[in-house]
Amino acid sequence: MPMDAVRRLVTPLRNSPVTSHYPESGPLLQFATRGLPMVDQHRCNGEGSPASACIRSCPTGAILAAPPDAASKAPSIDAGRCIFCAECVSACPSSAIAMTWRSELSRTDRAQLVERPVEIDPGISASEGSNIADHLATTRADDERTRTQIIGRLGRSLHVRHLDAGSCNGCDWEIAALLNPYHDVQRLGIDFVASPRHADLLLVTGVMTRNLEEAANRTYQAMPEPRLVVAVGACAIGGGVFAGSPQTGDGATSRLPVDVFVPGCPPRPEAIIQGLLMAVHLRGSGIGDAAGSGGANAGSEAPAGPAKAPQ
Amino acid sequence: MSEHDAAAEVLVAVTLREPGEPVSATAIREALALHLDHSVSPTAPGASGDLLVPVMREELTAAIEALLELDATHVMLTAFCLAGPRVGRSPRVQAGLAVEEVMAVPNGPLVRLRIVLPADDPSYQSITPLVPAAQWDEREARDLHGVTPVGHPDPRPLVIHDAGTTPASAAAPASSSAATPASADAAVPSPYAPPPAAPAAPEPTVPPTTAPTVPDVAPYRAFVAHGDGVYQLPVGPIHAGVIEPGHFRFSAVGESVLYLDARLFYAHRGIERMVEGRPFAGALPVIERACGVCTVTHATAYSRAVEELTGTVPPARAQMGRVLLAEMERLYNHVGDLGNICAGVGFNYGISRLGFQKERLLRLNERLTGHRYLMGVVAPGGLRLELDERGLVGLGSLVTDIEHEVRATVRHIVRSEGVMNRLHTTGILTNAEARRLGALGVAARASGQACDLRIDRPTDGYREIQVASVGASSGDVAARFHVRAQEVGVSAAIVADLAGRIPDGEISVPLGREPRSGEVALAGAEGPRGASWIWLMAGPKGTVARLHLRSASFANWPIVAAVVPGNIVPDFPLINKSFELCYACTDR
Amino acid sequence: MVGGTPDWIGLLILAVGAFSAVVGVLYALMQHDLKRLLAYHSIENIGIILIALGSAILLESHGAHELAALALAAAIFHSINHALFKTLLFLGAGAVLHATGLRDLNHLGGLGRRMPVTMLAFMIGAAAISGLPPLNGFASEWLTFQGLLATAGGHDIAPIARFAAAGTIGALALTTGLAVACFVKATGIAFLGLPRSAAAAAAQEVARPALAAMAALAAACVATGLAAGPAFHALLGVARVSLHSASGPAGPIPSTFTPAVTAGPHTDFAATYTPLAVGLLLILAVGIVALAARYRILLAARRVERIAEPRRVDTWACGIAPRAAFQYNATSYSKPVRIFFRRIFSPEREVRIEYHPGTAFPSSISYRSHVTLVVEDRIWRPLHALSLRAANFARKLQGGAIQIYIAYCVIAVLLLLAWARWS
Amino acid sequence: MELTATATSVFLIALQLSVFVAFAPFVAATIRKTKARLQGRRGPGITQPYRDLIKWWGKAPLESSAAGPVARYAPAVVLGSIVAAAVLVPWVASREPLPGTADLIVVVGLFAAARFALALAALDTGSAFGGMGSSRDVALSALAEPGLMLALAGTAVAAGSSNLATISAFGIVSGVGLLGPAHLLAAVAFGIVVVAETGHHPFDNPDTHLELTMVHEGMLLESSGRALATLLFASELKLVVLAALFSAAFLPFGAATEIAAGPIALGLLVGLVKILAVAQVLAIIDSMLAKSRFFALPDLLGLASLLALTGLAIQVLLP
Repeated sequence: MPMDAVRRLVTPLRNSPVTSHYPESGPLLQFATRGLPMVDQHRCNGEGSPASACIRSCPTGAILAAPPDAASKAPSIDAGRCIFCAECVSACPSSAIAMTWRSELSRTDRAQLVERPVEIDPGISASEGSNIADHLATTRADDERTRTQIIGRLGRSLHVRHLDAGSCNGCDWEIAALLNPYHDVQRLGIDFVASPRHADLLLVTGVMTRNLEEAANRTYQAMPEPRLVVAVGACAIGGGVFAGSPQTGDGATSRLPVDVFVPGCPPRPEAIIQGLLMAVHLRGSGIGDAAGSGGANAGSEAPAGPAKAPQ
Repeated sequence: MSEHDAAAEVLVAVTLREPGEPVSATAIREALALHLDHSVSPTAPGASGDLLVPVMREELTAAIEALLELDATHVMLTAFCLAGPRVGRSPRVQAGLAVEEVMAVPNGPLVRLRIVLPADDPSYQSITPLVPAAQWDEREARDLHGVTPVGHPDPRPLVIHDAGTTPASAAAPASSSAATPASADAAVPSPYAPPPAAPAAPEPTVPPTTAPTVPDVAPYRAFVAHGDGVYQLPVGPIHAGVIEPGHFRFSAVGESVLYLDARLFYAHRGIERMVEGRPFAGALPVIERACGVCTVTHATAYSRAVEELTGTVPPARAQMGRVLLAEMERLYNHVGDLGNICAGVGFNYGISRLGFQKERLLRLNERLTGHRYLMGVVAPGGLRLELDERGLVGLGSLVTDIEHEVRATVRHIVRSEGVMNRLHTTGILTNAEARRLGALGVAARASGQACDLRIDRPTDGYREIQVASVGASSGDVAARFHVRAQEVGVSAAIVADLAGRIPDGEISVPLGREPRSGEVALAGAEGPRGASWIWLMAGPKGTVARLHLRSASFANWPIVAAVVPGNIVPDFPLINKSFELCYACTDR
Repeated sequence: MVGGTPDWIGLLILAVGAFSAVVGVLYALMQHDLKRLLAYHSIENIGIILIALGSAILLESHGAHELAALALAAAIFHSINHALFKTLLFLGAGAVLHATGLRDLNHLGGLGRRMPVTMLAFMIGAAAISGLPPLNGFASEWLTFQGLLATAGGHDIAPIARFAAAGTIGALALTTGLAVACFVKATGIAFLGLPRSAAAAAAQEVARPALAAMAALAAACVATGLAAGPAFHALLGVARVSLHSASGPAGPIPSTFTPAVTAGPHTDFAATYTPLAVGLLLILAVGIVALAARYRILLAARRVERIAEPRRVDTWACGIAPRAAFQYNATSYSKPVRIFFRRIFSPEREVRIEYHPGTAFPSSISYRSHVTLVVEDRIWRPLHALSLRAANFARKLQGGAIQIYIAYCVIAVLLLLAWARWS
Repeated sequence: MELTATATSVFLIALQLSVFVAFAPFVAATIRKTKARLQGRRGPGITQPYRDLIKWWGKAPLESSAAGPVARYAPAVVLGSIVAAAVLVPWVASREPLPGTADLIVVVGLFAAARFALALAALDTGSAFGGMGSSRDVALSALAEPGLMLALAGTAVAAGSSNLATISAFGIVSGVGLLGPAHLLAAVAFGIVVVAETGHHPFDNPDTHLELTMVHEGMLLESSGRALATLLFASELKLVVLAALFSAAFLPFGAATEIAAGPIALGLLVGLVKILAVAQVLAIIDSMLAKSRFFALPDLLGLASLLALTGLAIQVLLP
């Protein structure tokens, strides 16, 4: 028995940690990973009207028709609502929509979550695959730039309180996965705490059901300033598939001042880490630092018009 | 001590149950006729082989007593609106609210006892005294549909928390908003209309199924014990860990728990109402997200209900694919749950090792379907997306490897005296209680109840494979731990077996006939937490008229609350984690 | 009585003292009636005094006169201290009774807000009786420990006596640990948190004379604690004289006594405790930390929020409104100890559940518990009655003039001194 | 001469206190790091506790609605008591840092004072979890007390004084002869008590997020900002002081016996190594054991008392 215990103890010491190096390295994706869909504006024959097949196919209304005066009629995709189901890909008659691997989509501004259709030079677009690859290359470079910036600002400690405001449990489990040996967010100075008194950041998942409004407000009030709110998942950003139910609000934004939005259904763990690091970055630059008030609301331009939490 | 002995000693193998004598519909009808004053109208089996028995509202308890004599068990109770002339087969059915109590006769069909309630008095004699497992079903039906179970021992609101204090807006008629999800963004008009219909003016497809009146209930008060030195310990709805919302009010003296009153439904999103009026395919993303970690279970149950209504038979590849996905779902859930039990006793070795194995399983899920929680794959008619070939290659050996790791970790845990000391005799659910309260899944199997839909009522690919049944008798946390550990082995073996031999061919077929409006199908699927059932009533033009999702967690939650008294406060998280129920699919 | 007494009497007194101390504090922990709780603590403290007395007898009978005098002085010192802080605590309990009409801790709570002076005085008394440095209770318990250590370490002392002293160290340590538990309970449940009854919520501070009496006794506890050296020195003289009369000449009175309490440097056991130094150190350390926290003078954050007063928010109750019923009460607070020592208490509980007719659903649950005071019934009933009478007597004194308290203290001290001198 | 003695005392106090204060979060960090590595993950960086403390120190204060002055000032009393204990324990040198005070009973008393203040503060907030943690903590500590006192009494009886400096010096003079069965039994007993008092497995789970199972952290749930930083630092410092107490009483080897640069430097180095060793043992225990059933803990603490008493019995009964 004791030998057993000793063996159990030294095994991990013999091997190097299984922990990932995100964000220094990229996320661990699979070939099949469903990321944010992308619209190729040249392939799109679309009249861009609400009657377009893609717009009708989307279960969450994440595909937005182009404004009437826009040059291109191709629709935009709202990452804040997308549930990555690929329904639009199969619905598009002209194969203008494709799934990508992009999953790290956090933004501090709700409006920035809307992805415009991609400008792809028709001359190059010999094959669908190369277009996507090109686009991916540029967006990944963007993501990596953000990541390195963020690492520069880190070097602080971030304590996170999770608030389930009526989620399907998926986001919660991905958040729980942040603590497993592979993701291990403690290595980044991030830790989860039991009491809101100890927390700097409220990690909200779910649609904000009516039954939880009071509890959510109490949780936010119980946190000391400066405090941040990060909305995780489509439900928390705008209600996701549950938007419009009479029993729910439209996400965390309907009750709390959200600083960072993390799209996904659920977001992959790396995407949540990206969102948390973005929040650390905010703290470093002082955006979330307004004492005594609900904190500056970086997401105030969001279409849904998030309400300030009542004080 | 050999490698497996420690784990095996508490296990009472109940493999290869004797298949009992099949009970025919005729036998059930005869049994019912003995208890009822009039003969039971001969109803043909429904789309899913179930038996619809309309009974008078005064006769419901008598009918249930008759079924209980056949060892029938409670499956669900649901209420719905019988508007329109074409509903049901019984001529006596006119309009108003109806309640259906669904019971499962062992080796026989499911029996749906339907009573119709007059619009001016939507009440009936509560069946909870007779069938304690129906306690929450009846309260939910009252909250959401306004049917009053007279004589229910616990008349407090369940789902609508502010019922009795403010007018419940859920009970207000809102058919248009239920038929199409209101868009949060004015820039996107009607984002999700039925494909064939004109998107502009959605016709009011079905009338609202909710009652027009506010249920007559008093404001909620926690049930607490009284006495000298008793204090109330409130836990939740916002829990300290990364846990879903639910409120537990302990009546305790120091560390000893006298009573536990669980208040759930904080995450009630009104899913059942939302999908009313949607086309079958359109309801799927919502049903799938009733719970983020039982997605395959719920999607499969729903898809099977739709397939039975429409007479669709999914292709062989889809049927086997569903089995594969269901077992993957069970695997990652069980491995994660084993790790969570370790977290309940603070055993770091188990937490980290099993946490990593779960992460590997989620990675395999993503390789296979592009989604770590397997969402968006199972759909009515088969599968929506092809299983990734690169994911299938080597899946068997990877899963086997993970299973070896898990088994080695479990072996260490079982040998760790400090851990097992905490698991043994904690949170005992006796066999009798499990049966009385209608326990399901691992909780039931660890208390000596053999119940597993994969074996009892196999569907899809399960008809073609042999699923070994495991169980234990002690009903404590240790028993649930062992049952899970064993089931990981069973599931891994199924995945390893199937991964290489999924039949080629189509992954889906178009839906068959259009069901008659008012037709009902029942379908269940055995998920990681037990059997989840979908009760689906068709509306016109292939839409959902009314859907009821009875998840395994819904059935098991009252049992957790019943098991805790007599234990000490710090053992509650451990007991809770040994049941490991979802709040989301309970609350919906 | 002390000098020339055979070993077995010393051992007996030691055993009775250890037993009395542990049982007294354990039973005190089980009480949620404030006065009964304090009464049981008298049993505990008598036990501590007996322990010191026992070690004095053992030391004396083996010729360690100087250490015996120390132990005897410890006994006298502790009885004086006990008189001080116990009177203070009874006064506090009386004030609570006067203000609320309640003695049951389970119905008190939150009194500190409305009775701040009483709380402060009671808290000082509680800290003193719990043996926390630098108060007087610690000083006499320190000396008692020294007596025991000297007995256990004395080379000329019979092994059985040394072992008994060693065991008693454990018992005394357990007693002080449990006393901390008991007085955190008594103070915390009565004065802190939210009021558990309307009467507690409506409490008013007691009249000035009573406050003055409590303040004087609290000051006395602090002063005796800090001036334990001189006080002990004086008592040591008394003890020496008492021993001398019984067993021949004692050693010369050492001139090396400083404000420190020193366990004689003339034998093979020596130790020093300087209450003033420890007190000053404590005040300095606490003060610096408190000031640093108040003005955030250390490691100030880059951008300090200018918030003068802390923001007040509801106590965190997992997302719902906090209520008084959510708080731990006295019964619950000592429940772990009750279960740890279930063999001694043989606790019984009765959970009566009424069900809805014909179902297994409870309609009401009521709880009653009972601790069988086995030891009390068989052994301590007389003593118990005595201390209860003392409690009642003290209660009669509560609202009165300060002279009575002082008289009470003086009488107690005189009696003890007389006992030490002539017994 | 008098002046030199005072200067030496001041120097020793300053050195010891500053090392303890600067070092305490580092010790906590090594525990976390070792635990992370034993779980096969990278874990937080070694500076993390410092960053956490500075962060919390700088946050806006919150006060619970039920709380009053006790909750507000208790953190200072808690940390102040531990700091006072830190000053008293001889560590670098086997000499009293503050003359006439380095008494083991005083050190134990100061720990009790810290516990008293913290337990009261937890009740002041009116939170169920505060009361629960407080109740558990005082009950466990009460049972730990006999083991603690008996273990230390063994060394005191051997050295002929309850003065820690005397005990430490006696240990150094005795050399290997010190390590008899009585001493080892007492050391093991004291080790169990250290585990209990610092809230490690199997007594408490320092990593748990489950408020129902908490002992020490339960009392901290209502604290925020500076109060939280103070209390967390106090518990980190307490571990260091207990480790120093362990080293003074049971493993005094390496401490300076004379006041000179060389021995002091050596004493410092050896002292740090000993504290780190104690911390690593705690980390390994945390990784190997589960948190025990609450009502099984008295058995363990009773065992500690019994071991210590046996040690003492060997000492007094066998010549």
